[in-house]
Amino acid sequence: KIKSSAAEAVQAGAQPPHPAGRPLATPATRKLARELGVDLKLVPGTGKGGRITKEDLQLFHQGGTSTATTPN
Amino acid sequence: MVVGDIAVETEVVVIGGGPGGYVAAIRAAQLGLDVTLIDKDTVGGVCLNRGCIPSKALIHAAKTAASALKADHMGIKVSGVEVDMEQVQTWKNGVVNKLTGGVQSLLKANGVNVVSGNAVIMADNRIGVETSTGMEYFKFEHCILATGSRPVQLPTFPFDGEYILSSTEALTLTEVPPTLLVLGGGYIGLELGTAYAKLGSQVTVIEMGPNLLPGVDPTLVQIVKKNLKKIGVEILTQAAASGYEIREGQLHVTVEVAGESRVLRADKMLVTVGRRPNTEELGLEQVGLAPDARGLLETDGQMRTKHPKIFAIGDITHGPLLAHKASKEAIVAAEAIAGHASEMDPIAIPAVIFTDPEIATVGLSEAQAKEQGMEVVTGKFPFAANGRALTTNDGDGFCSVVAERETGVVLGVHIVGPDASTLIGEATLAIEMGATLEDFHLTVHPHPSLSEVLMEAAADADGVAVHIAKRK
Amino acid sequence: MVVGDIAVETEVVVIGGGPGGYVAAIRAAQLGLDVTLIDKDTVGGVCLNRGCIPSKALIHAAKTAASALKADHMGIKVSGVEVDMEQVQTWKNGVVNKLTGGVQSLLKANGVNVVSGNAVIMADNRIGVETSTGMEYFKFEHCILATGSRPVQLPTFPFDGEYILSSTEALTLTEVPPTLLVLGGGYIGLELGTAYAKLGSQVTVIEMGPNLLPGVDPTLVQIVKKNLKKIGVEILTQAAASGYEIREGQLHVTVEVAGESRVLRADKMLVTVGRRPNTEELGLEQVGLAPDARGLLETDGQMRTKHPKIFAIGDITHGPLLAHKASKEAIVAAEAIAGHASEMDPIAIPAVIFTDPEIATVGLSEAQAKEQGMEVVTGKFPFAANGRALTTNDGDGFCSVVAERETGVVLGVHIVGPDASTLIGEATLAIEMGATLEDFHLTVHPHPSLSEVLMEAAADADGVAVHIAKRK
Ligand SMILES: Cc1cc2nc3c(=O)[nH]c(=O)nc-3n(C[C@H](O)[C@H](O)[C@H](O)COP(=O)(O)OP(=O)(O)OC[C@H]3O[C@@H](n4cnc5c(N)ncnc54)[C@H](O)[C@@H]3O)c2cc1C
Ligand SMILES: Cc1cc2nc3c(=O)[nH]c(=O)nc-3n(C[C@H](O)[C@H](O)[C@H](O)COP(=O)(O)OP(=O)(O)OC[C@H]3O[C@@H](n4cnc5c(N)ncnc54)[C@H](O)[C@@H]3O)c2cc1C
Repeated sequence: KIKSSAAEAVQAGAQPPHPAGRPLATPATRKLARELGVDLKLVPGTGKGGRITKEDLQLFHQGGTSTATTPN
Repeated sequence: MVVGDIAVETEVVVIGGGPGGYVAAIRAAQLGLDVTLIDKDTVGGVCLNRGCIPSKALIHAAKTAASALKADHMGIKVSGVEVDMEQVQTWKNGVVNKLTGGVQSLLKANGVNVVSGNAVIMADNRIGVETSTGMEYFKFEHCILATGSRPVQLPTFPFDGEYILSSTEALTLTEVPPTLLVLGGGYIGLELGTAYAKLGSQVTVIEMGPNLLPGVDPTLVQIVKKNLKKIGVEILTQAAASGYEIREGQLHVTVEVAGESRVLRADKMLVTVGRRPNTEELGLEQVGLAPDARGLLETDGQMRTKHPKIFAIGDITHGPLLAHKASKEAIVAAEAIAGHASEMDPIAIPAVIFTDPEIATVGLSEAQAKEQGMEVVTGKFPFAANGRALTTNDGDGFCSVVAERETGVVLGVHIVGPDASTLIGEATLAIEMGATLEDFHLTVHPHPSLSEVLMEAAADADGVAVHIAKRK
Repeated sequence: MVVGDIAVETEVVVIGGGPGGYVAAIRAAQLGLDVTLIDKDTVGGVCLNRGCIPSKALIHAAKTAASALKADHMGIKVSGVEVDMEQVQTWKNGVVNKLTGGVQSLLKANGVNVVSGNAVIMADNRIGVETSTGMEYFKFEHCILATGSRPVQLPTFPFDGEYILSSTEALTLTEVPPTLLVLGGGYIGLELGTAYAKLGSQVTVIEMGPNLLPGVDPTLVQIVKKNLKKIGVEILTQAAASGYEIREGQLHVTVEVAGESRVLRADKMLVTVGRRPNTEELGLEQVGLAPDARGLLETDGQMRTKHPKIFAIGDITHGPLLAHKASKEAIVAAEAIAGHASEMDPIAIPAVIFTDPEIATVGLSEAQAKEQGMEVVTGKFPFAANGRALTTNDGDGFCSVVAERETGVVLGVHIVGPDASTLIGEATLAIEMGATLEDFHLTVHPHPSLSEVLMEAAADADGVAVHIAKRK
């Protein structure tokens, strides 16, 4: 379920909603993004209010958009 | 130890052992780096020796005296409250020593080489330290500057340690001055002014601006102001002190208030009009670094200055002059040097003012959020409707929450009231976690507890508060 | 009002106006339902009238007296402290009345019809209420039962209001008993025992089990026990009181301790050996509901009993006897009746014990997590290394954190120390948000503040604590 909504957001080319003009992610997720070298602004968040979960980030990092867009 | 111009090699040298420097040194050592920490004074810096800690100890002693005196209506009749200021100092020093001693042991346990002396940068990879036994030199791969700040001295009111005091001196008085003027109604002045008022001084605060605590939301300050008046503090705003004389052992300070000139007499005057970063005599020019007009150093998100090997943290960098901001920057700098992808990325750095009651804020105010073009909702809850606050005789103040209208994402929390310093931790975590109003108020908070105010304020913003009537 | 057997129609009837019932009534009314709330006593229930609130008020008054006396070493010398127990009661009653008055206004503001009287279920859709002016009947669509609990009475020590007291009576004493026995070392007994010890009673606690506060982690209890002894409380564990006599106006209680029989003399004995749900005389049999052996009603996740129209919340349902658990269930039940998809889904319900220092826990202990087959890491931080705790003369206790090893997800937080009741709010939010240890310690916590212990304990679990030496 997480996968499909992330996928949809990417597929639609939707800009993930970023409240307060920033990607919404917890400190640990932000740390992981830096370690993976991923710009969180590009990661679609599936959590409430567009929150980017660690899973969203890992999914984005592993597959980039192509695997993530595999419809299921 | 190598004396002369042969330099001791160290991977990281940290100049300044305050909450910036000592934390940087410990973290760098934990990460396997060979670290030398230099301070010309006791480790712990301003914070532990003449800032956060001693001020909070005095504030607590003063509060204890004041609460004892006002417990009558609770049925606790306390007689003969006397302040033994020398004993207060002894206790306070004990607290300070326990904490600085703790920092010393931690530095040792982590294998940090601590050197006592005044450090000056000599070259790209080299500093000199003036120690009690002569100069020592260190060759470093990376340097972290954490030299902190000192009280601003006014030319018209130079600190003399007897009549005109800086915060440092005000923290070490062994007698309570019968009358005390406080020049500058910022947080340091109000914290110490409140403490001395409760210890028995007749205190007058002189503030240039129209409001106490400039920069803090006036609705929060209002509650503190009410309490200051209750304990007999006189407040002069839009008031400028222009000079003084000493006559018969008393200060006569000339103050212009509302176009009128008044002479205030007092035993002592505490001047708290700001702090100045210690960046002047550090040899920065040797490595091509120049502080800005305010004396601050520019850094990137990893606390690196324009010089790739030199980092700066704490009060000498931009941002609020706060110990926890210094410590966070310290961790980032140490980790960056160790090659980690750390960054100074906090969304929200809380700020606490230990007045009576405490003020604590984190994140955006309603006005700031609107300025950033956001649509917001707000919620509010008074401590007077909180069971825990009433049972502890502490029902003054309120908590307000600002959230983004569409998503409910919490943007800011602002508290004036009992233990605001503790409550703001939860609010900060909420903001960092990207919590929404619902996350806040669907979380069960213990009853009776002060933290219920956060839940209720969030529920109020969402229109579902149980414990206050809906606003029309 | 309709008297006789013509029934007033109401969409929702709530029986019991405690933190379960009154919250359910308000939330249901907020959701547009027509609500009648029935209580035979003052609204606010046990919690506001004879539980949480009055106990915390007494505890605070007692703490104020005790702190005044121990402020000497801080330089605050007090020559005498006198307890005027009548005035303590007057103040305490004032706090209670303020809060129950607040609840009354809220009920009114939300349009809840409040009826005073004893309610009995008569049929599937009908209750009868014995009011001061006769029986009244209500026809309902949904009913929420929130009748709470009462102190368990021992046949050998029946409450007499003079010598053998329940918690209710112990909360209303207008004189401090010179000697007080507390039978039952659970949280209610210890909270009140501590309060009276500080107010001047010579207190002895008699506990059957091997430990005070059965069910609470002994490492937390240890700190409280040490402090109880410090204030002169005698603790008898594995002790059984078997009977008593009154001689010359004093209790002589026979207690078997360690195979030996002792007679303890005292002025009063507080019996706090448990609470019993009020489900017996409610007419439950009229609607086919039968409480279990402990008197509790089974519910689903929306607090619906086996009867589709009848909900039960608070102390009469399974789970801890806590006011905030009752209030949460209240909101769920009211929303379920209004057709919302609400559910009693908290991952973690905090529990607080207002001993000295306070104990507060939320989530899983290390042992519980392991029993559930999880691999865990733990971290710990002492208040003795927390600057704020030391400046407030309150360095006893510690905070421990339990997290899942692989993910770092925080599973539990356990605190004994100053303001644990406030701190546990942040811990609860962390667990509800699914926070990891990193989220906790990467979040900037204000300095000096008690909330730093949470950050440091989490950092310790992650092996990156700055303020304690790494465990080998
Ligand atoms: C009265 C008062 C109360 C305060 N209360 C609070 C509070 O409650 N909360 C809060 O967050 N902040 C508080 N602050 C602010 C806080 O103390 C500072 O923000 C904090 O100490 C800054 O830390 P730092 O590491 O940057 O520098 P500092 O703590 O200033 O430490 C700098 C250290 O560097 C050393 N040093 C400087 N130059 C050299 C040199 N050339 N060679 C060798 N050593 C050198 C100094 O001896 C000093 O030890 C308070 C400040 C004051 C004055
Ligand atoms: C000394 C003490 C201290 C406590 N401290 C705490 C604490 O710090 N924190 C905490 O969370 N919990 C505490 N508790 C527990 C807390 O008080 C209860 O968990 C809570 O009150 C339960 O709420 P409730 O709504 O289920 O029932 P109650 O609060 O028991 O309310 C039930 C109400 O129903 C009414 N009622 C019962 N039967 C009928 C009937 N047939 N008709 C009409 N009305 C009826 C009663 O008059 C009463 O008002 C404490 C309890 C005690 C005794």
